[in-house]
Amino acid sequence: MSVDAILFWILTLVVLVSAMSVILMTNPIYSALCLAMTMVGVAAIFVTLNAYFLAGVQLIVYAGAVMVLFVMVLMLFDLKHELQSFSRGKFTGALKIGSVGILAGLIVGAVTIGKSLTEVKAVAENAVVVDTTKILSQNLFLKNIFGFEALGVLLLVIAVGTVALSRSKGGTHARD
Amino acid sequence: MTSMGTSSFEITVNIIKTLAVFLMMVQAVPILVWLERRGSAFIQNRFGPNRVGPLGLVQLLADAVKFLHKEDFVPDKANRFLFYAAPVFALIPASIAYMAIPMSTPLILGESRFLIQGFEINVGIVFILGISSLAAYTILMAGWGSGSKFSLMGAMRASAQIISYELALGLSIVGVIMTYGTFNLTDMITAQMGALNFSGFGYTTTISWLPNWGIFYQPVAAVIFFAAAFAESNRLPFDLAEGEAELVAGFHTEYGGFKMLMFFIGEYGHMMIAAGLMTTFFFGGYLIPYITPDDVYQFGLNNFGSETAAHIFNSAVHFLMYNVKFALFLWIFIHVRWTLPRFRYDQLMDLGWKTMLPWALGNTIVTSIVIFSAAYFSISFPPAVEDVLKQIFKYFTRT
Amino acid sequence: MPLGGIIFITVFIAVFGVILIYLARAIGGVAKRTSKAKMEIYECGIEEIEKKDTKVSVKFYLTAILFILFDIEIIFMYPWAVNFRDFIASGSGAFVFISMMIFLAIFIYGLWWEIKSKALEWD
Amino acid sequence: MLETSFLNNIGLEHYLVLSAVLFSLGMAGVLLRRNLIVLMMSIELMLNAINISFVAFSKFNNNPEGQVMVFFVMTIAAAEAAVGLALAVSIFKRFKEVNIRFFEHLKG
Repeated sequence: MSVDAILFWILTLVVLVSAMSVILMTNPIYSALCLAMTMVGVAAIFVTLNAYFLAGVQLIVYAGAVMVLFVMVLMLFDLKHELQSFSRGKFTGALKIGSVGILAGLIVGAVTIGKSLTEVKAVAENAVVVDTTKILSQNLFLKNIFGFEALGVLLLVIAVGTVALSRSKGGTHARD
Repeated sequence: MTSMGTSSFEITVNIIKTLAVFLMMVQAVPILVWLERRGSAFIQNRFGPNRVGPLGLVQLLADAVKFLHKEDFVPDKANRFLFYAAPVFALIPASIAYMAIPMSTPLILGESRFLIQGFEINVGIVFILGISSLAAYTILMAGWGSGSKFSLMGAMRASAQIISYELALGLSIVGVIMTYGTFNLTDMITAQMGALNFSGFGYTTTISWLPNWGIFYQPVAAVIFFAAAFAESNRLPFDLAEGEAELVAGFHTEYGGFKMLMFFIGEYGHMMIAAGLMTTFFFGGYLIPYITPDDVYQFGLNNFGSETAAHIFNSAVHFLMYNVKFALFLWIFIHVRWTLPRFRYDQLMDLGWKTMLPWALGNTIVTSIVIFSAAYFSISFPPAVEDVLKQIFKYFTRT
Repeated sequence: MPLGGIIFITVFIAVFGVILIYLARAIGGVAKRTSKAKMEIYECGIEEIEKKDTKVSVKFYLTAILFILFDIEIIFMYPWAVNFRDFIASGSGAFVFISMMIFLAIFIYGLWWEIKSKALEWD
Repeated sequence: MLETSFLNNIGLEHYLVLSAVLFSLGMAGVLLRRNLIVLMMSIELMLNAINISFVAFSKFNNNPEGQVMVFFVMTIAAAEAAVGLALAVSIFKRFKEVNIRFFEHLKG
């Protein structure tokens, strides 16, 4: 097996095992730490797809910011003693797992059948490892500039909204 | 993708090299601790450790042996897994991020080319920022895993401080990236070669008695970056994570012995990353001022004869130069720690959010405006004014 | 990017750390003589106070949320900064510059609002 | 022979299957778990799965739009996490409870 293939399988294993742990761990703090591990694994998978800058952003934004916030909130409120972490009912549980399995099977089946039906362009196979950062940047700032500005406004709205939410009556920072 | 080398020789050398960089980093920590203790003693007019060995240098070894003989202790309330995992995890982000910093010119042995750094990454800065932002988990794991409220409070304070200053740190780098136009640290260093020259507005000025270092382009960014790096590595004057008066010792209250030492390695590792990045961004990295690597190589070729020897000489000299600059910044870290008092927590947060963030933002805007207008507009002065300016410039550009 | 090397050294460091801890355990030994007072967490010598919920200021979490939002805005500037000279060289400099200034204006307004509304006030 | 090429030649479909499995795990988390914050983490998992397929398509079709989309998705996800956690914390402050079973009583 080539080194690339070995890396892919190792990363797949890491990502899937830690993602599995996220939903199976009863202690939410362990779940959050496992999810952080998944994020790091996904960043590594981005690297195997030559998306270096996105891998860095994944580390900074997801692993370094969003998951830290999750872990902080869980630790602040110390939700260690969780009485009922999974939903009750064997029948509904089986139904839910079954539906999830069917969904996964459908997608996997579609992908495999689609592979035999269409020929994926083998561009990336022989393409040299290009610096995708510059291409990403050009695409972002020349073609998708409206979305970019809209996200700026969205972030502003969210920043104002969270503060207002925590200030509202019964919020965390309510001014009594 | 797996650019660890093409032949088995290269791969072996690269693996040994990465291990060597890591061990070098771990080895540097006792020396830094010794330097810190001797330095603080010097500043406070005391002796410091001076009994064991010459200048007390063997004191570190004695400390390590003592740490090994401490009994292993876990409080009853602690979460055993996280309590043990946190110190191990403390080593990882700091050392991996440090490995991305280039420390010398590439060493060329025959066909093979070896970089004197752990691994070359073409999005170097983003990688380092991303990896070192994982350090917040160490603190949270240790603080919560100890099961003590002092630890938890210390962890909360430390992580809130780290993430607040990460903003100023990340924003101050934007100006640097704009100046060099790359994420790659090696490219940044090569861009700083030669004499300082400004070009723009239709003029080009060369000041031959100054090296082309980033500090002359981005002085504000350098100050903000260095100050934020202090906060990132939890050093005084920002070591609010361990205010003795209110928090006993911060997130590692319950730790002792070797596990404590591992937190130390992580903390000093962040200090080393900051010093290394400071060198790379603003002070020319491994480059020697006024001399290009080619000059050094020619000098080696003339004196040692063989090309291999010249290449080794080239790398060794630049490695030395890097370490001189690096050690200077580490010393500034230590000096500041023993000369400045600690901030209060609200002052710390105000400084991060209300002072450093706006300044970094201003730096970004000014840099972009200057770069933009330097490329688009050219200024023409009346002949009389231009003569005066030329006289002033002649004063600066004299050799 | 030498992903294999990074994974290798990560695993190596983890193993190294675990070995160090085991070594310290083997040489120093596990705490044998235990008592209730010894195994208690450290509280400056007074007896441990059992409390249902530790009061930690929620300020920390508000800071973390604002950090995320501003962090993303800063990340957005990175691809712009790295390519700014190329944009100027290719003639689209003015467009990109102005659109980034609009973005920065939004950023500054957000920061100003947070400071004005005392969301970043610590007491 | 077939099996070795399946293991060896990592192509688009490998990433897509990985993404699909990851998405299903996230969905299972949303359906099965009762903790509000774990639910939000499962949603993050699903968004990450989608990101993988975006980047994979972007690489194998040589189209950078996919990476730009990932950028946007990450932003939205972070914003969603910020608001969601703000709400969760508000709820926890008021009711001392994060189990969604509890909120079934809120209706009517």
